[in-house]
Amino acid sequence: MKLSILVNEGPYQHQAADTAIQFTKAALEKGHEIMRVFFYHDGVNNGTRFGVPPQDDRNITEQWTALAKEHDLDLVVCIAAAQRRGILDENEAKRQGKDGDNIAEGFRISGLGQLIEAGIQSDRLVVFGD
Amino acid sequence: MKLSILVNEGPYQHQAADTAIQFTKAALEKGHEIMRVFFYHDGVNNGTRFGVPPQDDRNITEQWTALAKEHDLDLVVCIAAAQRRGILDENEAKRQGKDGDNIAEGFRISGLGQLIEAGIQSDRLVVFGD
Amino acid sequence: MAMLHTVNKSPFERRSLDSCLRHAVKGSAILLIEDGIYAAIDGTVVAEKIKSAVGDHKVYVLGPDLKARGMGDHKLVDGIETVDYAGFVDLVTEYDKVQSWL
Amino acid sequence: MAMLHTVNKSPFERRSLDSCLRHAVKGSAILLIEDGIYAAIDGTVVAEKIKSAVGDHKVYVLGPDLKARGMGDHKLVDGIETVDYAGFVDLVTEYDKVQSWL
Amino acid sequence: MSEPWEDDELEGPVRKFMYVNRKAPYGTIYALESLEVVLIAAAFEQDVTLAFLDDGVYQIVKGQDTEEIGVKNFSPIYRALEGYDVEKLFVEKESLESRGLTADDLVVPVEVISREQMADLMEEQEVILSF
Amino acid sequence: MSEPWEDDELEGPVRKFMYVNRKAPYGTIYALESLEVVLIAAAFEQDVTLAFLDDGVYQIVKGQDTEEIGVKNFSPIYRALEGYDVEKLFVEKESLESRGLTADDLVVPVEVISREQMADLMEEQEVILSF
Repeated sequence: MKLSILVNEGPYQHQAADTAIQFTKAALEKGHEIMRVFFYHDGVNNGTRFGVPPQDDRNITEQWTALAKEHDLDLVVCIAAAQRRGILDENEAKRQGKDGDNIAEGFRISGLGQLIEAGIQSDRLVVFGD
Repeated sequence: MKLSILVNEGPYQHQAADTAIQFTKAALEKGHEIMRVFFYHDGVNNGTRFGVPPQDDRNITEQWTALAKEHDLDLVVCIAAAQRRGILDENEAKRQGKDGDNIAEGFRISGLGQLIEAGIQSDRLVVFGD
Repeated sequence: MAMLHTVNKSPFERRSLDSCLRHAVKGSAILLIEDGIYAAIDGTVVAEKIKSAVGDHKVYVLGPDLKARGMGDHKLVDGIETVDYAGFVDLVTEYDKVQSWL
Repeated sequence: MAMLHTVNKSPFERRSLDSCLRHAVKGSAILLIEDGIYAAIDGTVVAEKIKSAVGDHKVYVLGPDLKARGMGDHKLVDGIETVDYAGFVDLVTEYDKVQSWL
Repeated sequence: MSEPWEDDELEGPVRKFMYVNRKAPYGTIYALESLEVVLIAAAFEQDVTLAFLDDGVYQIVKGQDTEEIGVKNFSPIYRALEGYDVEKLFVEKESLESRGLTADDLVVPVEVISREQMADLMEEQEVILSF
Repeated sequence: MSEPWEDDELEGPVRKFMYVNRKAPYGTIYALESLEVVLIAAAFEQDVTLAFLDDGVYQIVKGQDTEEIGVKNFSPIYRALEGYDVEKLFVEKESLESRGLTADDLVVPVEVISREQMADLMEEQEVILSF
């Protein structure tokens, strides 16, 4: 089956991102297709490469990046939510006149239309949030 | 009187930062001293200079920076919480081997001891969170 | 003076007001802010909570948060006083300490 | 198949389980995850909520979240089934759609 | 609000989308960012329903004035939804009543339905977005 | 855990600090990051009290095993608090009972007190930190 995932909360602060990762792994193991993982609200903070969690704990962003690499996942950070919260890729940094960017490998920034598209084209959309 | 402020939530996602700003302004107008504003948990996200909120809404980070300039405020971002969430200054970026930083003007990164110190040396510590 | 308690959660969704009321000793003050202001409105199914508190506590509500939510002209529970941010600061300095029921 | 509802909030602190139970039509399923798992434990003052739901709904609880919170060996309300993440995925695909009571 | 890289000529059937609003405005951002999704979604010409229940009914209360809290007042945007052909706004009667509110207190015309009707309406949907 | 730039030779009187823990672990980070503050605070030799009430009592429940959720289990750290001279751990009786728990279910020895005693204890503090 074709599934999409919506993540509404930032990493560490709330378990939503962890649950989404475990769910995504389990779905892939069962042979389902993950069409897209969309990051909205503070969920966009999953996509920063600047995080350095303590070494005895998980690194949520790296887990997403690894999953994306292994399974060719489409990790989409909402552009409007990302602008509010300071998640930038190179293009956005240029457009906004910022002196650097912080997006992590495997994530891309795009519009809310990508969420609606996921809702239309997936068999199920599962929301993880607070 | 000498007051300190603790901000536990990120900007926009929760009203805590807005309330803290309005409270801080009102306290300064009344002639109180704000010894320190400490940012913990997702509150550290108040301190990114990469945010670009819509032009018809407030810019919370710029409000903090302006307050800090005008009143010589001490805006302290917790180092442990900032590491988890990807808020870096130049020093931290170097220490962590990251290729850039994102801290906003007027904020500094330091340890949790700064929060305890604020609790000891202020007449009141006011907590804004979720 | 005793403690100032702040509550910033909707009384319809969270239990933090209940917990605050069960721990606030007589003579302490309660200030409703952010989504907590809905507890101050009369004529709701939760209004009884604050009504029972008004006798033992000074109860305040933050006017800017009332107005923002379109509740500025709704009737408040009798005995609740509206303050602005300056009034919030005054409460913080008048009472010995502040507890935020997050 | 009808809807799968997920609840991830503590029933002691939030009302989202209440709201879910009032809107879940007969035959729909309820999965308790994250802090929502405390609702599945027997012998608490909120256990009655889930007991009243078990007749009309299949009720599931996420085992990994139970174990994480030290609740793995506590007695569950009768009729609740424990699933792992693979079981969560199966529920999502077995039911027509999912509603998260955030 | 749409950006050039957003392609709203999507393949796929028209689906029943419901946006479930259960949270008060301003205390958290969910109400505003939910509304932003609805505005974008309108361009996709799906079958869109907005549900307001629990504290979500507070999102559309009249007379919001956010000047003193320094936050943007987004309640006027609900009145613009009609222009985007988003016309199915349902409010739960029990949620209104328990808060001492009536349909007259709201910024937009809505259909007030019972909790039971709301439950049935949810059951009819294909995609449910809750924030 | 202390860093070289942290100066724990502070001027000022010993103050009564209370850390109020009211939230369940893992669902949100507050329990863990509250504990991290307590560990740092121990170096400042203040009069520290930890209060566990409401869902906060779940933080110190025995037998936590987080392997399957992929999150660090921090409950053993509570047992280390004694070594930092943090010895005043108070748990509210009513919070335990309503959750079907007793002091035997907890990872650390605590003093179980009534809600009324908890309220009085809060009133005695000088600085109250809630997360």
